[in-house]
This record gives sequence, C-alpha cells and structure tokens, in this order.
Amino acid sequence: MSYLELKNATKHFGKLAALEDIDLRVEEGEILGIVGPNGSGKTTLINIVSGYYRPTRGEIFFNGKKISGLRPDQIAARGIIRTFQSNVLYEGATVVESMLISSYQQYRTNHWQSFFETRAWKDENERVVGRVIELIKLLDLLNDTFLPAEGLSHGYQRMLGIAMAMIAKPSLLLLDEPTTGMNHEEAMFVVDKIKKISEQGVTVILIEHNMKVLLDVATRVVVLNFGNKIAEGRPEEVMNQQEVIEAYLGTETI
Amino acid sequence: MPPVGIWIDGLIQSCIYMTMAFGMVLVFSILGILNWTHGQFYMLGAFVVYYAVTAAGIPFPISILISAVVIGGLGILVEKFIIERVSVPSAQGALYVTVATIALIFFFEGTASMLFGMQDKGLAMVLPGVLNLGSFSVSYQKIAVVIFTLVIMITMYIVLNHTKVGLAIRAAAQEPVAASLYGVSVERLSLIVMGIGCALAAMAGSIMAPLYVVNPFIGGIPMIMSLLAIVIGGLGSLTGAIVGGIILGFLNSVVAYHLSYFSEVVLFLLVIIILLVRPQGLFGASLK
Amino acid sequence: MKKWYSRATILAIVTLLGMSGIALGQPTVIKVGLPTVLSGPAAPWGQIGMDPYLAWIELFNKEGFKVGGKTYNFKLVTVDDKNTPEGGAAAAKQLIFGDGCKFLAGHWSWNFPAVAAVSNQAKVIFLTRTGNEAVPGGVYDPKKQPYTVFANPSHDQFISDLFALVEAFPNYKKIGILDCTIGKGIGWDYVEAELKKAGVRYHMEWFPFGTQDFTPYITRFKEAGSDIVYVAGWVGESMMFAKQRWAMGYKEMRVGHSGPFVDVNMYNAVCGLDAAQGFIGQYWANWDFNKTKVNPKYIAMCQEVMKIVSQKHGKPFAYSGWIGWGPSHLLILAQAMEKAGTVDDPEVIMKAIRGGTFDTTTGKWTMSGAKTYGSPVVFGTPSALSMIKGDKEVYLSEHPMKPLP
Amino acid sequence: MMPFLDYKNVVPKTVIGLLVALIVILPVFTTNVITLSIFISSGIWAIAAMGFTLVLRTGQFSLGQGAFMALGGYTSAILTVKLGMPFWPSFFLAGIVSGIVALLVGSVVLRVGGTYFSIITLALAEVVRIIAQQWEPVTRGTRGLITSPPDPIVLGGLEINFATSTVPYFYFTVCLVAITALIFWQIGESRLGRSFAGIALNPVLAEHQGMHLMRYRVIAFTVAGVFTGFAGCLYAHFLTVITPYMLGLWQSIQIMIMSIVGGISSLAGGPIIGAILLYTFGIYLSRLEIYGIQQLLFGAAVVLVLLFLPKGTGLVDLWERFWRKVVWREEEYEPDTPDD
Repeated sequence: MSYLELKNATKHFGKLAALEDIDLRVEEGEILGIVGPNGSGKTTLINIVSGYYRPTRGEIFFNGKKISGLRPDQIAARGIIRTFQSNVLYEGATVVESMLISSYQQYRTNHWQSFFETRAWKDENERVVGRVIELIKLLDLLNDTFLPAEGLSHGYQRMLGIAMAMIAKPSLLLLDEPTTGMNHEEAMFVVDKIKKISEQGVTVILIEHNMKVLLDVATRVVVLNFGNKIAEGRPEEVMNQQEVIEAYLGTETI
Repeated sequence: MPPVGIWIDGLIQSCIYMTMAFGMVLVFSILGILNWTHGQFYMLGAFVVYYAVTAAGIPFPISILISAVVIGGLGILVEKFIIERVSVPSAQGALYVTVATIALIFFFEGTASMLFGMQDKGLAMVLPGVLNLGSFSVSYQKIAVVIFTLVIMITMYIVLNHTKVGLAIRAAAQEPVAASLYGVSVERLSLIVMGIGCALAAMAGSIMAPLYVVNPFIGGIPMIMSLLAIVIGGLGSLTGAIVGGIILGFLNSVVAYHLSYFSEVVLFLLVIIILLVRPQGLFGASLK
Repeated sequence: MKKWYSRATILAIVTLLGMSGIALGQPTVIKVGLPTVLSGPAAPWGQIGMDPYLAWIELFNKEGFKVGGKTYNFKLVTVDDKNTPEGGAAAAKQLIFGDGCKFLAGHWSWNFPAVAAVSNQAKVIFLTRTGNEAVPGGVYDPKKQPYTVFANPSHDQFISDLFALVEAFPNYKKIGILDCTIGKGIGWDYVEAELKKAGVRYHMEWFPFGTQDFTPYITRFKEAGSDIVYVAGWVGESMMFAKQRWAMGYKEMRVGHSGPFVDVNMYNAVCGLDAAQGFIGQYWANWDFNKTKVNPKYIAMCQEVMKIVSQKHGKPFAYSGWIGWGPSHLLILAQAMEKAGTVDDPEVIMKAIRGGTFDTTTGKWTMSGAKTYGSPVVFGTPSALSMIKGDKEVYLSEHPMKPLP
Repeated sequence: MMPFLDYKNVVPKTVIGLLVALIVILPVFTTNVITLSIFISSGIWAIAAMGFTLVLRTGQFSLGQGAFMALGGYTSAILTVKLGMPFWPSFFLAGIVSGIVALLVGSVVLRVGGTYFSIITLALAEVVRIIAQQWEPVTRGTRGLITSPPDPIVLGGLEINFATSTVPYFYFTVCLVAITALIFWQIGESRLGRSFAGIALNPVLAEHQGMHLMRYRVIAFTVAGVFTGFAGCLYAHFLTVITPYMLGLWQSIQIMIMSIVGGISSLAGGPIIGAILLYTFGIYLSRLEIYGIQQLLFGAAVVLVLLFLPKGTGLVDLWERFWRKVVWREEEYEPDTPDD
C-alpha cells in the first residue's frame, strides 16, 4: 500500500475527458514530477487530489484511507497541501499576515484557548511565529515581510505561494508549475528550495513544464497526454521515450 | 381561473418589471455590481416625462426618448464620478459600491422632493379613454405600455445582437477580457452599459407615469421587484431577467387576486425557496 | 430741594409702574411641540398642514388668551418624527427636554404609544388621535397615561363618515372598505362591530404597503358586489384605485377616501377628469357645514387663513383638512387653561379638559368623561363629506358624531 | 481590502482608556435626557454595526441584520408583556433566540455566498417584518408591543431605577457596548480572526489550507446574531415600544452604512465611531424644517465619505492615520495598487 494512490481516477467536463483512468502510486519521500503538454490534465490531476474537483470515476487513497469525495479542507487536514498555477494570494494581506493565516494547521490549541490567550496558546503561537520567520528567511522574503503580498514581483509571489503551502503543514505537497514565468536563476533557486523541502521529509508532486528543472529535481516522472498516462519512470529514460518527445515537439510547434 | 382583467394586469406588471430588471441585470453582468439606485432612475425618468409633457408640451413618445437620454446621461455621470471611484479592486470592492448606490437613493429622493415637491403628480391626460371589449375593457394607456415595452425590448435585442457595442457587451458579460477583442475598453463599456441600464429604468418609469402617480418615492417597490426578478432569473443572465420579470408580474396580480395581501409573503418565500433549491437562479450559470 | 427729590422719586415710581405695566402687557409665549413628518413618503401630509397652522396661530395670537389677567400666546415647534415610533419618541424627547415644550400635539397614530410614553413620564399633556390603541381592547390605560388627550377619534370618525355616506346614497348595494395592511389592528374590529350594529352592508379588503396596481382588489370588490369603495386615508392609493376602476370599465363604482381633499386638480391629473368625477372625500370647510354649529368668529378666522395661504402660495389653497387638527387642539388647550386658571399645572388642566365642553373650529366638542375606549376624553366631530364636480369640491352630506355618553 | 490590524495596536491603550472614561463620567456633567438618549441609541446601533462588521470579516455581507434586532426586541417584548417574565432573563433569552435563529438560517443560507447571501438575508428580513405585521395575536401587528423599562435593581442601599431616569440605561448601554467591543476585539485578534480574514480574502485558498468555510461563516453569523439580539432587546425596552417599522429594510441598511462609514478595518472602533457620528447627524437633520433636505444631506454625506476617504477605509482609519503620522511620525507604506 503506497502513500498516495489513484485508482483509475477519471474526470470529465461534459463531453471532454480531462483525465482518463489514471492509475498512479506515490511513495513516501519521493519527488514525483508530472509533465505533459498544455491541456494534458496535469492541473486537473492536482485538482482532483486536492478535492477542488470530485473525480467523475475512480478512487483516491492517502495513507490507505479513501480521500476522494472529501471537501478540500478535510483533505488539507490530512496533510495534502497544493499550490496554484496562477499566483493565488490573500489580496490585501501583507506577507507576514498571509503566512499567519496559512499557519492555520500548525496549531493544536483550540479557538477557546486562543480567545482567552491561555499559556499553551501563547507558547504555541510563539513557536509558530518563529516557524513563519524561519520560512520567510528560507524563501528569502525577509525584506518584504510587511509589504502587501500583491505588491511583490511575480517570482516572489510564487515563492510566497510555496511558503504559504509549507507553513500549512504539508506531508504531501502538490506544486503546480512553481517556476512558470521565472528566469533560469530564479527557477534554480526554487528547485534548490524544493530539494530542501523534501529533505524535511515532505513528499512532493511537482507539475513542471521545464524539462531541465525536472531532470534536476525529480526522482520519478510521469508523463500525461490528453488525460492519459503515456510514460512513467526515472527522468532520464522517460525523456528519451519516443512518444514523449513527439508529444513535446507537438506542443512546441503549436 | 382569474378573469381576463387580471391577466391583462399581470401583463402590464410584467412589462414594467421586465424593463427594469433587464437594465439592472445588464449593469450587473458588466460591472459586477447591483445598482441599488435603479429605482430612483425610474422615478427621475417619470419626472422628466411629466415635465416634458406638462410644462414643455412635448408629445409623450418623444418625451420618453428625452427622459431616456437625460437619465442615461445621469447614469453615466454617476458611474464615472461615483461608482468608478468608490469601487475597490478587491474581494470587498462591491461592498463600497453597494453602500454608495444605497446612499444615492437617499440623495436622489431628497433632491427630487426639494426640486419637484412631494405632492402626487399625474399624467392621466396622456392617451385618455378606454377600449371596451364586451366582458372587459382596456385603457389605451395600458395598450401603450405593452407596445412601448415590445419596442424597447426589440431595440435592445437588435442592439445586443447586431451592433459592435452589443456584441462587446455580450462578450464581456461572459468573459471580461473578451471585450477587448472587439476593440472596446472595459472602462468605456461599463460607462455605455450604465447609460443603457439607467435609460431602461427611465423608460420603464416614463411608460408607467400615465398609469400611476408620480412622486419622489415611487422608485422603491419597482426596484425591489426587479431585484427579486433578476435573482429568480439568475444574476447576470439577460433571459433570466426577462423570464423573472414575467413570472413576478403575473404571480403578483394572480396571487393578489386569490389571496389579496398575502401576495407579498408568497413573493419573498418564493424567492428564498428558489435561491435555496437553485442558488444560481433559473437561468444563471452554475456557481462553480 | 426736597421737592425736587420727591418729584424725582414720584417720576421714578411712575416710570417704573409704566414699564412694569408695559411688561405686564407683553403676552407670554407657550411652546406647543408638534412631532410631525418632514421627510419620507408621508411628508406631504406633514407639509400641507404647516402653512395654515402657522397662519392660524398668527391670527389667534393677535388677541391670544388670558389666564389670571395675563395674556398668553402659542408658538409651534416642529421636529421630524420620520413617521416611525422611534422617530416619534426621539422627537418628543427633543421637544420636551430640548425645547422645553409644555404641551405636545400631533396625530400620527402609530407614534402615539412611543410619544405618550415620553410625554407622560415628563408630565406633558399630549393631544393626539385615538389611532389603533385607544379602542376597546387597546393597550391605552388612563392610569398609566393620565396626560394623553384624544382630541381626534380616528375610528369613530371613520364610522360616522360611512354613516354620512349611507345617508348620501341610501340605496347602495354594499360599501367596500379598503385599507393598507399597516393600518390593520384592533381598531377595525371595533369599526366592524359598530357597522354590524348599525346594519351597514360592507366588504373589507387589505392591500400590502406600496401597492400601485389595484386591479386584483378592484376585481375582488366587484365580485363581492360593492358599488361604493371607501379607502381609509391613503390618498395616492385611492386615486390610483379610482383611475384603475375606470380603466377596467367599472364606471358605476363610486370611490372615496376618509381624508380631506388635498387639491382637486391633483385628483383630476392623476385619475383623469372623467374618472375623478364624483370622488368622495372628507370635508372640513366649517363655513359650509349644515348640521354642525360653528362659532362665526372661527369661521371668519379660517376663511381669513385660507386667503393668507392662497396669497403665500400664489394659487388658490383648497385643503380644508387642517381645520380639524391643529386649531381645534390649540383651542382646547387655551380654553382648558383659561378654565383651569393655570398654564403650568398639568393635573388641574387635565381636570378642566375632562368632561369640559370646548368651542372649536369644528363645532362644540364635549370631552365626555365616559369610559369609552377606557379613555377619559372623547368628543363629537362633524363628519362632513364632499364630492368632486369639475375642478371644485362640493358639499355632499354630513353626519355629526354624537358625543358618546 | 481588509487589513486585520486593529487600531488598538497603533493607539496606546491609555488614550482609548481616557476616551472611554470620558464617556463613562459623562452623566456627571450632564444628565440631559437628549444627550444621554443620543449616546444610548448610538450605542445600540453600534452593537448592531459591530455584528455586521463581524459577518463582513468572513466576506459575507448581510442585509438582514435589522431582522435580528427585531427578533431580540420582539422576543423580550413578548416574554415580558405577554408572559409577564422579568426583564433580565428575557434580555438574555432575546440574545439566545436570535442567536439560534442566526445559527439555523446561517447553516442553510451561508452555503450560498456573495450577493445571493445578501439578497436572501434581505428577503428573510422582509418576511420577518411581514410576519411581525400580520401575526396580530402575538405581535399586535403594526400597533407594536408596549414594553416596560427593566425592573429596578437594588444593590444594598441604592436602587437603580430605569423608569425614572435615563442614566441607568446609559450605563447599561455603555457596559453592553464595552463587553461586545472587547469580545469582538479578542475574536479579531485570536485565531478566529485570522481564519475569518483567510476565508474572506480568498475562500478557495483558505479552503485548501484546511479552513472549513461554512464553519467560520456560521460562527461569525451566530455571534453577530446573539449580540444584535441583545441590542434589539435593549432598543425595544429603551423606546418602550417595538413595531414592525423598526425592522424594515432601512434598519439593516442603516446598520450597514454605519459600519462602512465608520470603517471595517476595526471590528470595534469603526462601528462605534460610525454609529455615534451618523446617529447624531441624523438627530441634527431632523431639526431642519426644509422638506426632503434630510435625505439629501444624509446621502450626500455618505457618498462624500466614501469618495474622499482612501479606498476601502472608513472614518476610524483617519484616527489611526492621525496616530501613525502625527504621533508616531511613521511614514506609511502606500500600496502601489493601480488606481484606475
């Protein structure tokens, strides 16, 4: 029984089949890369895992428990946290505020304790705030801490997205194209951070367009095309398979 | 089965709610805001026609156009100088617009009371007379209402389907960025739409002026009614507004005929039920 | 030398006396608070009365009234009550504690409990109308609210209006009564009981607030077979009713409202000339009363006021409703104070009001001490009706309400 | 935008304490009924406005808050008048009843967010009004229920009598406002406040980070309902009458306007400032004997506030700015959001 398991998960939008009978196993601690041309269903995969959509057919298991059909917050409560393809932020909140909002799952004390500011809450809060600062440092957002999030540059907004996902206490992190719109240095910086994250014992599913990034970071790669899994395996070998190259050249010409 | 008179009455009611609701939903679909001042534009439109006819002696149909133009212009001013400046690009943006437009209700009613006085005014001298059809009879004014509404609706249909602006509006209603494909900037589009919406309200008020009294406070009820109409039909759906208007119009008179004053309770309960069963309204696009 | 002194002193004394004499000659002003509606849809009814009230008070103050050899004048202080109980209470507080009014007058019935609560606590005499409260079964309690004077009995007024209507059209089929749901209340049970007692054939309907189109209600009345529809007070609504019944071809159905005509031209403008003909309304022009005897002095005053206001407005002023409200209230107050011989002891003044008879602009009113309504104060009112002919209103009929035992 | 930094972080507590103290010792200077009544009524409205702001913090805005005031008012009025219960228990019952209703309504209606929610609450408020109007035997229709002032409290020697003077009402209102303000403040500061901000600023993101939208929306709506109910009860007993007129759409709108004009950046300060200023303004307007000018000026004032205050802020933020700029001499970060 593997960590995350999709059993012929399928998602249809009306006639269009975004995902067709995907079987997928993710082992604990690995960094699984998912590649594929646009509209190949990568994001839909993340959406059904994170509960944004309900799969039309098929089941999803996490730690051996069925999670398909649960609400997003229930799934998040089990430690599956996702980021979004576009920069989805808390509009109007500053960086640190966004981090504090996202730190929701860090707390074990309940609302009453925080309402009456009990000792336990105070200690925990300090711990969490410490963690927040630490992450802000880790992702090098320190000098923007008190700026409104939407005032940041694109790259930093991506970083903030990852930071918010990290503070939300993930055990499985779904990153949806974290390096889109970044130049090579920034991308490499992100890759570096992703490695750090997985060193902290977080399983990562990484959707990526950028082959270099994948080869660099992923331990295993799954290739999707038109909602079907067309290849799976170690990055290097997958990249040399014929249909993968076709699929890719295909998209490049489009 | 209610007598013919009730059905005619229902038709008249539907006409007014339809015209009002259409303007309102048009504004909503582009600006994404409910214009709570819509009813006051209705009221002002009625006043413009009243003075055009009584003071200036302009024939009724022309003065309808005049009031449409005047109030449409007023609407554009409101959009440009108040709504546009008040709205905040954020989750709560609509809130400030709501408050501003609600404040404008007080403002316009107060202004009208000071300018025109609060006494009821009437336009009964327009198209007097009654057409007797044996078992029942219809006044020429009611016939005029139906005809004018048909004209307005057909014009709107043509505008929306066969003009560049209309197509841009319909595109923007689906997908805001799409408007630019027609080379129309969203800012200009929202001005145009606000103008059209308010002009529709004004025309509704004008064609109703001969039927009812004209005073600074006639705006409230049509406003609430058209609000319910577009909610029933589905926010942002043009067909929905028309259908909702027709439903409410007939429902109002038929229920009132059977249950007299319980009609208002029935109305609100109906709205609540519809929204709970089908939150996006009858024709609205699904919420997610 | 001494002479000079004595003369000086005499002079001084004389001047002093003279001055004090002048001082005595000066009338003292008594403020009467009027919580009325200055804003919102009901404002026209607050508005239209104000000019004649003020003009009338001006005339009245020329001689004022004498209590204990001193002359007193009235001054009207108005505050917007927004036509809601809250506004009424706030206005009453403002008038009593802010402007130091010793008396309140005003007639918007649904404010009466809120206002009365304030005024009674402050021992301020409050003249109002019975509204929906001071009727059998109402909450009015003369012990809790000893300073409330019901100077207008709303529902008995309505009843005797209907009697006057019946006298005017003896062979009516059925009288239709229409009122807004916000007027609903125990008062109507009382009205219906009285009508049943008198054997009046009637049919009642309610319309929700803000109704503009009365076709359903007209149809209901038609099916109930009523040929006269009498609307309770709602002028705009009754005009639309009249217009729409005409548009539906029910030309023989008579329409009226239990309120005075505001301005006949308005009715013609809203209903259309032909539809407005024969419209029935209350009539307070005391110079036309047949059955009610009115003090000629007051008739003269009222006609004078009509002239003054017409000049002020620059067009003939026809609204006679004010005669029934403000002046009579103030006259009751003045005469009660004269009788009581004091202007500031509410108990004594109330004693004078109870059971007294007062000469007002609409005839002699007996404030019988009877237990009716559980109120200490009741009086008779002339229920005169008039009818629109052309652009004039003409006297129709009259049924003076008997002073209740 | 909705910074959930409360201005207590900026303004030293001592200053706020002084202001509160000033209000508390007001009756020493004047026991004038009008002055006190203005403060009492604005206090009542302030509580309702705070409730609105709390609901707003979760991104929903309710056009039915007036109905909860009405529920509170009618509950305690019916309990005291019809069932002859003493005031104090019925006061708490009023809050509880309107809280329960809020819970039930909220857990059904809040599924439908946004504009739909506003309109459903509007419709519900109308239905409540119509029921209050038509249910003659219980609510006495439009005549309303005549309530009696709270029964006198005897503390050792002195007797606090609500019937004879306004001062007890004043202190009672001050206490109620203070308690509400403290509780809401604390909510704003605690984790609840963060979650509210989260689901308001971006429901989808918040949900994917483990916050259950419905839960927090319902919590906010219910808490608001409870306190609005208290306010309504106090309102009914202070005015000594409650009628359907007091719970129309306009009451809800008044609450909303007070909250927005006061400023929603502060859960407690904004509503209080908005309520006091707008209510006093209304009282002043009611003295003008020019027909229609009341609405004109009121509407104009609100629009001007919205136009000339920085986007998304209310009067309370001026106060905050005053402290940041003048007292602390901070130079403030102006977010470079495009102004077009």
